[in-house]
Amino acid sequence: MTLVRVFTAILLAATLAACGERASPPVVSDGADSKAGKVLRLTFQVAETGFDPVKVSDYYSGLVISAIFDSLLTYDYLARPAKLKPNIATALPRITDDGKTYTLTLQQGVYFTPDPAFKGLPHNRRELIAADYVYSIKRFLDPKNRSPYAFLFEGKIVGLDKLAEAAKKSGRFDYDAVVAGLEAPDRYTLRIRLTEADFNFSHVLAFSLVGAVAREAIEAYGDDTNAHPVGTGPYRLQRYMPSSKIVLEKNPGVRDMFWHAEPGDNAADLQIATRMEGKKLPQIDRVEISVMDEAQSRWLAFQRRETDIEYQLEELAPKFMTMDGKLKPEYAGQGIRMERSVDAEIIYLFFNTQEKIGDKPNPLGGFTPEKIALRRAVAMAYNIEDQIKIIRKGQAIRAYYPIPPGVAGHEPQYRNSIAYDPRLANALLDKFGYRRSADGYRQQPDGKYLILKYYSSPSERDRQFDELMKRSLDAIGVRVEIHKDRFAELIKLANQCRLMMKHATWIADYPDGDNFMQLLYGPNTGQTNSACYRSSAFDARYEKSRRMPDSAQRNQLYREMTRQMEVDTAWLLTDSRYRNVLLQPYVIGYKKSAVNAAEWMYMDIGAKEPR
Amino acid sequence: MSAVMTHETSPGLWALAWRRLRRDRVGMVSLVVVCAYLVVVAAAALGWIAADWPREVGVNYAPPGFAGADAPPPQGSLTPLPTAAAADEPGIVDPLADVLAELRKGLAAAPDAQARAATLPLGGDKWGRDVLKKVVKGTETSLVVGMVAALLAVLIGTVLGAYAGYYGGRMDDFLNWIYSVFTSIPYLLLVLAIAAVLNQKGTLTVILILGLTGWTGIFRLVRAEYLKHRTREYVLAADAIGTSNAQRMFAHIFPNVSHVVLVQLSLHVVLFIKSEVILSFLGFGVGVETVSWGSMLNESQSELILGKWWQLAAATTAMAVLVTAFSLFTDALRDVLDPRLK
Amino acid sequence: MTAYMIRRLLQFVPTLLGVVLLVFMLFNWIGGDPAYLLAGKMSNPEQIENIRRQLGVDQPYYVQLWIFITQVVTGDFGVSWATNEKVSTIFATRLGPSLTVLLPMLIVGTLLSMVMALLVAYRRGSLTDRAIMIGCTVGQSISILVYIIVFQYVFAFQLGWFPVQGWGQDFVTNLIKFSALPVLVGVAVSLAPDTRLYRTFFLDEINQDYVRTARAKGMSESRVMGVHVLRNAAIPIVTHVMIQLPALLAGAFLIERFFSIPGIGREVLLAVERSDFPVIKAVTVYVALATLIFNLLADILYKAVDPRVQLK
Amino acid sequence: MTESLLSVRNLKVDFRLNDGTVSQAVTHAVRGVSFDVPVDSTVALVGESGSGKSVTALAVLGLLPKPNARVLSGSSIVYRNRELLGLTPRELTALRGAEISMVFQEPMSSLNPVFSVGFQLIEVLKKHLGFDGKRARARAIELLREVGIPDPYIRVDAYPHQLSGGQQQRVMIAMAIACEPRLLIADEPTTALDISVQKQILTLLYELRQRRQMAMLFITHDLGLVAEIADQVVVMRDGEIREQGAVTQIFSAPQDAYTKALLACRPPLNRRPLRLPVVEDFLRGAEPGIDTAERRRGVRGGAEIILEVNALSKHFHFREGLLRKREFKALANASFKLAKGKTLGVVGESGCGKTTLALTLMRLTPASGGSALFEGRDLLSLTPEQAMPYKRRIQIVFQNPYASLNPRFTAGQILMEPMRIHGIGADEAARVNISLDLMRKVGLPQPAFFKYPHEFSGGQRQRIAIARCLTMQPDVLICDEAVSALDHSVQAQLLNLLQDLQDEFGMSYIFISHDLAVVKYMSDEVMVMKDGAIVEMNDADAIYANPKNSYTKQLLASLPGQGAAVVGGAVS
Repeated sequence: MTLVRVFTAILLAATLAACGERASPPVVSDGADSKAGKVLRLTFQVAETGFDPVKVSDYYSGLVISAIFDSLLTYDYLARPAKLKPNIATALPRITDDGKTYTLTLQQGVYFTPDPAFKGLPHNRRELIAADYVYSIKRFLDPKNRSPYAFLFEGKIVGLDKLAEAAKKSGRFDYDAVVAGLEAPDRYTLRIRLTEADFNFSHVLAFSLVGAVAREAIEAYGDDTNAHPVGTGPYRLQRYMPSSKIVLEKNPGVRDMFWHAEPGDNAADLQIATRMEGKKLPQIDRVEISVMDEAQSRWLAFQRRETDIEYQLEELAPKFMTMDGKLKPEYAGQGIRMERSVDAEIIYLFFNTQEKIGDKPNPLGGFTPEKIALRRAVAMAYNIEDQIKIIRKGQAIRAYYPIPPGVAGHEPQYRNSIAYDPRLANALLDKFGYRRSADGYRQQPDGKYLILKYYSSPSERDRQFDELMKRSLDAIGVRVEIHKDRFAELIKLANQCRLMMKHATWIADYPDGDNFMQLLYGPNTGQTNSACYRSSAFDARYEKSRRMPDSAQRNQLYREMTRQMEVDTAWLLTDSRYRNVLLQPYVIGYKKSAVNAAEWMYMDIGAKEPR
Repeated sequence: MSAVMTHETSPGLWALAWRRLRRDRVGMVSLVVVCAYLVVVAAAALGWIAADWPREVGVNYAPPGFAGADAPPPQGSLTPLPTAAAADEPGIVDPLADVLAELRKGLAAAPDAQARAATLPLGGDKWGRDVLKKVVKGTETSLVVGMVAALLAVLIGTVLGAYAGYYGGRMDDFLNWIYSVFTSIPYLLLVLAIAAVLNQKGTLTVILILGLTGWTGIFRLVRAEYLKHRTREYVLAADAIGTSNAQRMFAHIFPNVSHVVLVQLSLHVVLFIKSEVILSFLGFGVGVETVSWGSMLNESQSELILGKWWQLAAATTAMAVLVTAFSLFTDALRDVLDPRLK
Repeated sequence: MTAYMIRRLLQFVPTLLGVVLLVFMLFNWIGGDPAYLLAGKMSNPEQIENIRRQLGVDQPYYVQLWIFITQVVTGDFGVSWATNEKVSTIFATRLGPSLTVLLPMLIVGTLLSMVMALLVAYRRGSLTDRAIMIGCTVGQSISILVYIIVFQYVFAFQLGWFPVQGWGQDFVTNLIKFSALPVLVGVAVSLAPDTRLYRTFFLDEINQDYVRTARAKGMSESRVMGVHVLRNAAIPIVTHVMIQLPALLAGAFLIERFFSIPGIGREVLLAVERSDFPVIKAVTVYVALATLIFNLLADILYKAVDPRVQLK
Repeated sequence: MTESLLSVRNLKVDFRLNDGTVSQAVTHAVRGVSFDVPVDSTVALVGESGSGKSVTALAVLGLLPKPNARVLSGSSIVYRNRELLGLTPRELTALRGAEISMVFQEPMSSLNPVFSVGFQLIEVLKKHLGFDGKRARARAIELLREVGIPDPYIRVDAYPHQLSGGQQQRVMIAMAIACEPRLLIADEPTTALDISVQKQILTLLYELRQRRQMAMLFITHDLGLVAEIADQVVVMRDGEIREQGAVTQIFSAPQDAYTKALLACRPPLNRRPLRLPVVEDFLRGAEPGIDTAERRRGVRGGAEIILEVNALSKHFHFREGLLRKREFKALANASFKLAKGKTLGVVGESGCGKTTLALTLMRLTPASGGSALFEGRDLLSLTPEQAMPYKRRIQIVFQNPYASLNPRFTAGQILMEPMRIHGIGADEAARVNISLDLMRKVGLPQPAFFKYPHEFSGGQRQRIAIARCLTMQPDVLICDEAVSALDHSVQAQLLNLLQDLQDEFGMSYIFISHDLAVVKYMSDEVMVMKDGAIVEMNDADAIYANPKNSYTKQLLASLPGQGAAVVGGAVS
């Protein structure tokens, strides 16, 4: 009798497991599985959140979105630094009115993937028109969507903010209202008028989340748009088990696209170009993505050829790489290839420069010489080399400049003015009166207890940073307290300027230096400026730079701003990580995208030889 | 008058239990092992051994001595760019420039870096710290965490269980309600929630998390014991002679359920030592100023696949030996304290 | 019986209310504010305020609590803050994978440890008994983390007997292919403590008078152990297993995480990392409810296997 | 003597006192026992606890607990010319239940609680007689009818807990006789049962034996029972046989001093000697002559009343259904008066409310109604503070000597505690003196002061419990089955002690017991209880001589020796 119950329980589980998948777009009824064709299997190390472009902000959701939706512009696959290229637009925007008006013309004959939302239309599908972009951009400012990327458009487009304001009051966003700065004068023309000159707005239009969604689909799926992306891009979502499995299949009605890119002056680029040039896109029929949290699992899976491409195995790098960044011969011998690039990101240690944290004095904040000296000493004592060598396992490069490689405004030859020198740091602290008390730790010059608070999240990785921080500061006799909190809580505290010291990472939203320099802009305190750094010298230069296109003058300003930040020691720039992408021998055409976009549509799978 | 009597010492139940334990070979061996650990813990707590565990004495990931040294890695590929003076950008002044220049001049040439050992007895961790010393220090932390948390849990569970079981009625309903609320919430969420509430404060937090979430089993057992004992004739007899409730609860009943409490204490020490590992995995382990078996196992998670197995092996062995001995000792304790043997 | 059920179900109310209060306090009052996380990389106070309004966290606590209670009553916890997925869908979809691993683990583990326990209990005091018991103690003393790391490394990677991790689409693949190693780990971890526990259950029964009666009747040893003792010892074992299940639901997070099984435990970790309060609330309430229901089921099952028990 | 069915020769059994450790003290439980069980007769194995009688019985069937017990070489148990010691397990199982079967003391725990009685019966029939299911079931029903279970068609599917204790024992007997064994071993089959049921079971066994012509080995501690059922008697003590012989011989002309003592130490029903003879008297060789002096019992009118109980009730509530509560009246409207310096006996079967009465009077459980006037004050309506001075005036001695003393306290601590609470004795030294004095009075040696309860025998523990009460110099002492758990020889000592103390201190006793003989011996007045109510109350001699209530009559009829062929119990 007990057994009967047990079997009932198993049956129940089976039923549940069968219902375990979320309903995929119901139109997909053909045996897509049987004629899967070329399949690319890969992993995400962090669970995605969903595929509604205005509702997500995480890297991995962004990748999938970039494969399903089309933005107006895109970047050349191979060219570095990143080079803008038309996508749905027939050409790059016409910028008139001194950088205030952007006009684009759309390709004709691009269709959304068939979906029941288009009921009544032939083949259940509809052509993409300029009004779709108007709608899609408006959605970013709809308060109900609480879009993490609203800032891309906030305060930028004439009349749009007023509409958002009205929506906040009425509780309903009026999508039918006419916005002066966002018009579709005809079916295929889009005209955007900006509130002030911005020569970088094209990057926004190339941003993968600024893809066209169809109003019918959005309204049809209501709260569930995250699971029902309906786009025009090369892929569509075929099967979706949230936080576990995402399967994309080739959009059967994809517009004609052919592989073309501008290879750089290197063998790898040239080889890709030779193998791919002119091929019809996409070549890969199916992309299967599994979410795997643990690096050990991902590495084991790749090695057993359960995955074709492995994006990030930072802490396991020594397993397959030699110290000088090459794939170990035993793997290279199997034909496995490694594509190494530096991510468009910076990692930095920020110091809270405000004199008070909450209502308590901040021993680290302020701009008097002894406060700067303390920050400088911490910066000089922090052992970046160990961070790179031991925590990153060598998989990072030193960051000297706030703008990382591959992003417009990066200065490869820039020389930093703060070097690792704990002995000098000690001497500096002695000089400014941070005397050591009986227990060997230093006091503040006024004799008060000195204790620095370093914040991190409760992960094993962050524990290593904690250890390094403690080692570094112990070396100069500064007592540090490690505070742990959940990620969400840390963000909140950062925005409230309540973190004294923390590592932070900024990954490029678009490959332009402005995206990085704004992190130190005074008025961005409470938003992205976690150091709460306010320097009139910096701010004046930043404001000036915003009105400039990418140019030598702007770069000069950036250099000065960087130096100013160093002098005030608001940050210690530490590193930018390498991305060591591992490829099975038969994977063709991979090059790390310059921005956060999926490369799958540009790639191909060759013949698989037996191992 | 009592002075007239020859004071024959008569073995109490505890003494009898000890006699029985003395005859239990496995139990005695376990006890000796546990005591040896306690000695190590005491020595570490007093700073006699492993006080310098944070010192980086070996090369990074120095292998254990018996495994032989690794080939020295090629010299660092990181060649930092030379530093620049701030003044090379117009209009930017470093207020510390003069001071620094002066100090720099005063500093003698950097002394040579101390040579680091290529191997260590049980290997080294990523910073080159001695795994042997870490294990010793970790033993201290883990055992202290386990014991103090077990004491806390036992204290909470026993007091609440005694009140619930002894008084019954409303008091029992109320305490049982708290119990069922605590046991209904998934343990993982309870731990994460309490961890979030307590905020990270190191070892004490770990103890509090374990103690505040781990008392429920003890509560249930102690309550059942009190329910059983409160109707026993010796308690009725104590009532009949006019003892107070508190006297009956603690002077009369408690000694008779103390063997249950003692066994639970011992069980929970083991349980909490193991739970500490999971807490570490969740990021709520001890702080960086100290080291525990949990933090070591957690570190070694990614090391194993790199072939650096020694930290995992050392922590696992140290833990397995103690926990095994402690469990066997608990078994022996349970046997010798079994009231059926009276 | 019906009256008993009704009364027991009524008793759920105060317990659930307690759970609701505690969870609300722990996570809402003192816990994190997800608005900043959801606001993305560049958030201004206005946006934060908008998000807080959208989520309803700007409301007074008593209103939020009332909403929570309404949610518990209606069973509709709304949508996840992080993914906008319906919370009920999340729970429903994660339950299947969790159970696909947990049930085989529980069944195989229980059967195995029962057999082991019966054997050692029968040979109690012998060398085999002592050796197995000490072996169990040693096995029990190794952290589950070590089991997972080592098993995954050895069985999946070195020997290649199992896939390292993953989850497929159909039940059979999941059960046979992807659940095998997690189940093995789970069984390995639970075997030692369960054998020890069940052995005491068996020993308790072996010394009972009815065993002597059965022997006096001329029953063979195998019948004495396999029928008379087993049936009686099965009672605490069944209860033990039943009560374990809801706790395992969220408690198998380590296994789910390492083997990438999209189950409840992993979802809980994710939700906590994302401060996804609706999911946390729902999981807590559902698991609490499951705990209560399974306790009730255990009692009813208890009655089914033990005729002495009267449910009053 | 006729042909011997079973003959035990020189049986020696050692027990290892096992607590899971290596080397242990060995007790010689049976030290060379020899006796025969002839065909078609009953042999009674009589002895007090620890005499080795049950071990002997278990040894016959090879049921001794495996790891601890060892039958020494040289022992022999021959059943129908087959040596039983050394049979293979297979041979043993074929024998058990088929040729030799056994009935145990505790029917409740001896039946498997999770199987129906039918299952347990059918199991035997299938095993030994090879019956198929249908036939076995029919036979099981027949057997149940034979042992006197009403509605056997229905009861065959009942679980043990659904039957009364007597019915459970009948089922055990049915199982034992199912395969027509030649020898039935009955190990204290009636001890755990109520007196009225004891009689029925004895009769059943007697009849079955006669009808089926099987032999019976009847094990008991109660020599009184033996007279009615046995042909041969074997008296055991400390693992040895003291005396064996035909039942008439043992009862009429016992040779062994111990046998004599056993026969004499039970309170006789027809007389009331001042003291009961005890074993020590006999063993010392100083065989006491029949003490002709008798104690006069009874309450004459005008005696001073110390406790007046009026309409005392105690109700318990059980949940039934969703909202209803079922009321169980453990005690209903009990009214009686206790005379100063006299003993009120309370008799009744289990569940009749005797113990509830005691606990309620002691305020150990709250009463549901009624009053108990002590020196004119209602004890039951006092607040705890007000009750404090009265607490010491009424004391109680409980049944189980193993449970009523706190095992963590020494005898001294146990005695000192109440004195401290009630402020008796000027200081600690004075209290120690009082304690030692009382210990001497209850017959405990001085060193006992520092000993723990587990170091005492059952009788000694009851002495400590009595001494504890005496420290408070109570006016009323309730003895709740105070001697029931003790061996008969020890009972006699305790009864003598209680009597001596009453004579010395003039206490009033409420003497609760299920043992009619003991109650009669001890009491001035006797109160008979049934289902929570007092059914009859009168002077002791009056009630025994001339019961009015039908229940009282029924109870008294079950006394051994009342209406049975052989006059036992109080053989003169």
